[in-house]
Amino acid sequence: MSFLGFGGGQPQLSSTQKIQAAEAELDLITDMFNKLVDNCHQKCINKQYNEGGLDKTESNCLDRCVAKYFETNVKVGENMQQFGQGFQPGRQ
Amino acid sequence: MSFLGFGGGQPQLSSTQKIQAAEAELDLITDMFNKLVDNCHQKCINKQYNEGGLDKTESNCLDRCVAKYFETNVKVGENMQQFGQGFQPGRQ
Amino acid sequence: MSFLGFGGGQPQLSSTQKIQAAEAELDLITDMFNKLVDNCHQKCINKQYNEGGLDKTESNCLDRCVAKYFETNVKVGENMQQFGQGFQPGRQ
Amino acid sequence: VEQKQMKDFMRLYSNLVERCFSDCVNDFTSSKLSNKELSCVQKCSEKFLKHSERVGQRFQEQNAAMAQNLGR
Amino acid sequence: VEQKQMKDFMRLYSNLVERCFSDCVNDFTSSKLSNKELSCVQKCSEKFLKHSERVGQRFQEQNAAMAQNLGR
Amino acid sequence: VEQKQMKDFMRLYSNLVERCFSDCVNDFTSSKLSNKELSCVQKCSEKFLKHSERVGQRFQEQNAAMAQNLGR
Repeated sequence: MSFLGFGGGQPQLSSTQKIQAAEAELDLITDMFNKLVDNCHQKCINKQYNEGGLDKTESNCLDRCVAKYFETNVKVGENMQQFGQGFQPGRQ
Repeated sequence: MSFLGFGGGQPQLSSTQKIQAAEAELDLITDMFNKLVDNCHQKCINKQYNEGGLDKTESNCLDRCVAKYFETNVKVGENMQQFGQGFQPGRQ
Repeated sequence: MSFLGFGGGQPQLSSTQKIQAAEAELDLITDMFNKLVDNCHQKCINKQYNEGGLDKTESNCLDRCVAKYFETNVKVGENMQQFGQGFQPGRQ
Repeated sequence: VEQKQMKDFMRLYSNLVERCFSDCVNDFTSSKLSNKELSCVQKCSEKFLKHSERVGQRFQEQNAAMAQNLGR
Repeated sequence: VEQKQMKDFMRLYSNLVERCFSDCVNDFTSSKLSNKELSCVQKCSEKFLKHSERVGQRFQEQNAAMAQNLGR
Repeated sequence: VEQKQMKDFMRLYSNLVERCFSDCVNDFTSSKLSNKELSCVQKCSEKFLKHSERVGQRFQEQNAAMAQNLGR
């Protein structure tokens, strides 16, 4: 339950807070998975639909697409930590 | 409450489960309706906005768009049943 | 809590209803903010990403984009009140 | 259910603003809507409401027809 | 969790319909799907399911690898 | 409210990843980000955060101005 490496600096959460954090993390993972499916479909899948199977080019593209999405995810996390100390997106 | 023909093979759900299934189905219908509105807007509506009313071409297009969306919905359901026996989208 | 000017004609809501209305309004504001971020990004931000900062053109564009989004929001609200008396989007 | 209607209405409203802003507003040299943009937003929102209404009617008809086919 | 799976399945279903409709159906001179559109919808949905399955497998592998790197 | 902030943060994060992946990563002959892609992702995320911050500030100002006009 530390998919993004969060949680390290929060030693004394109550069990309710832990459950809420776990739920929020699961929602994030689901959300990320759905975005991954959409993005890699857009970048890798031939929209002609001449056949129902994945061809070699599409399969390879998908594997690399997932790998690069994860790497992007890690990099963005690092950038946010560096850049965003105390950052507020300005919401009410 | 059997919009998609689900439910036929589930004879012994508790009433709580029935309510949850009904809520899930209502959410799906709402979601599908919103997607229908978006898709048919994109396919049928002239974005010049020279007038506020729907002209004949747009109205006809919308009626057929909804009919085809439903037919697509049924076909996809049939395909999923044929193809997807035991299919898991791979989520955790 | 009357962001859209709603609420004026509803003198006798229970406190539960008031809380629900406030929550619905907060969700709407969050939703609108997220759409604002997306729309103004699309209209104002140079996707070449030659630099990490906002240049003068982008900053000016963003300020005007937010102002015009709010004005559009007000106009649409007025149109809906004029046009949509008794209007039903046709959902079940 | 009332709360759901409220949510649906707000979603419709928010989608309407987004769509008409996206389709009608493209000049950011001023912070005020031009007359051309104003007119576009007005027609766009009127058209979108009529659009939603028509799609909603057809949706209910199709839904009813499908329910009948399923024999309930 | 069961309810969550139900919701995930329905979301998959709804996304699948939208994607294949959007990619395959573009002729609105008739209110019935043409044979060409039907064939496209069928291949599109088969391909989308295989696509989701493959992305899901890779996702789990990457997730597991990342968990190991974090030393848990 | 704290839970809401958490959710908002996660949504921002997830949108940021999607946007910068979509705009910066287009070569799938390798499974590692190239230096060019890495640099793009970095600038894209920095720019997106500054963008959100500025839009957020203007949003609050407009919201406050609107509240005042409504006379509350």
